[in-house]
Amino acid sequence: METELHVRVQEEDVAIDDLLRRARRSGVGGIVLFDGIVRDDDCEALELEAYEAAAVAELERVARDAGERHRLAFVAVVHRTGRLAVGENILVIVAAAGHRAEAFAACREILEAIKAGVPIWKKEYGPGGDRWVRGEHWPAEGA
Amino acid sequence: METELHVRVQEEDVAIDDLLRRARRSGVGGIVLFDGIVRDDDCEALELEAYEAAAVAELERVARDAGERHRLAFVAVVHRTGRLAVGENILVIVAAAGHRAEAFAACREILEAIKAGVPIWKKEYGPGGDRWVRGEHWPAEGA
Amino acid sequence: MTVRVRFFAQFRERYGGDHRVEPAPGATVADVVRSVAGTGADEDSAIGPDGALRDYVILMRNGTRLEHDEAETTTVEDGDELAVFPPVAGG
Amino acid sequence: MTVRVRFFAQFRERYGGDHRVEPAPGATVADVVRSVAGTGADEDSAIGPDGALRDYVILMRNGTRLEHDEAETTTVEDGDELAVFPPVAGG
Repeated sequence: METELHVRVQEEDVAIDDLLRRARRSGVGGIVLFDGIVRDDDCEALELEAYEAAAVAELERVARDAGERHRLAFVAVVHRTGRLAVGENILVIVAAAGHRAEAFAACREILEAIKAGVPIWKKEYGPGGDRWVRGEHWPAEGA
Repeated sequence: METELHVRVQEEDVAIDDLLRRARRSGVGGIVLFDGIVRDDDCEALELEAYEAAAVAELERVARDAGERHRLAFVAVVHRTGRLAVGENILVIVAAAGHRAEAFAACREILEAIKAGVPIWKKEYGPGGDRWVRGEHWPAEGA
Repeated sequence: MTVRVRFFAQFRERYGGDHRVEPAPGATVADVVRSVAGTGADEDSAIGPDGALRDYVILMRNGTRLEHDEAETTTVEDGDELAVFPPVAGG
Repeated sequence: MTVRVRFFAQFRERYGGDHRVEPAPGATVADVVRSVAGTGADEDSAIGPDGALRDYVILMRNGTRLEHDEAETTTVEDGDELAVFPPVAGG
């Protein structure tokens, strides 16, 4: 089964309903969607910056790999850039498979791969000023 | 944190966009949604039957337990009944948490608990006639 | 004394979905179910030819699950709702 | 020979996002990056006071990652696009 891919890096919001509509297709029994949003913890807004050409290429590779490994019918990865307010979508991943186990595994693996290696950065704007977020894969101090 | 619950057993389709809108709230950084749909493998339609009062009570217990265990801000579980065509939503679960790991774990646990113990049954209508689906927790032959 | 007995899925098709029965005082949950479902030799009957509930049959009394041995010893009360169904298959 | 050098995130703020440089023949990737970024004593500089790339700095040449030792030995070619950035933080 060829996996249909929808991969974007964009400023506009994500049309989640459209993605789910496209995911409902022959052979699909389970769809898992991840929606990452701007949390109000310690910031009022985020600014997202991407090395766009490299980010798109890497997202496509990640989506294609997961699609093959988990025999997905459809996978969507949409990562936003620009300034985003609290509560806005940052990243939406949709994985559509025959059964739930593959859809869950694929969605999670795509998310972890994005956090590990896709060239996108976040700057937090808060009451105490602004700061670049150190991703989870920033090397330990002194490393 | 008190988890807000939205639990329904209903014939109408699920307003997924509304559920996601409600899930985007203070403290939430990750939302995981599962959408189970009628697969075209070996059936043309499903008929879903529920022991409604008991099913709602059990879904509420499952949702509340997952909400507490994973400190969810919001959880929705909507299970449909009645006749559903290929491609229609059967079940939608939404789990909204501060971080992705809790949202994924909660969504999956709710789904497995539903498959194990909520009194809802499926009848498949296909070219070869109709048959009641034996759930995954049907005892082995001779057990 | 009136007790409601509900069947679901294949049992609903076989026995009807909703029954009101008036059991004698001292009747157990299993007695009441047998009074509606009778016994059957084929596998799809809720009760086997020996009068025992099939192993896979699930029972609820007022929304709470009852094991088969409890069903044989628990006496029904006025207004009880009993539910009889096969293993679930939702999701 | 023209080479494009791009910086992202905190390095973009410090060095500017997009540079066109005309390196001498035989210049390595690291030479070209140093020619734009210079050296810095503070931790947020891409290059340390010794002229070496900070350990955490990531380099790409035409979309492909380059290890730091490769950057010291790989000579640039006309039309190359180099990218210099900190560890990613998307998702």
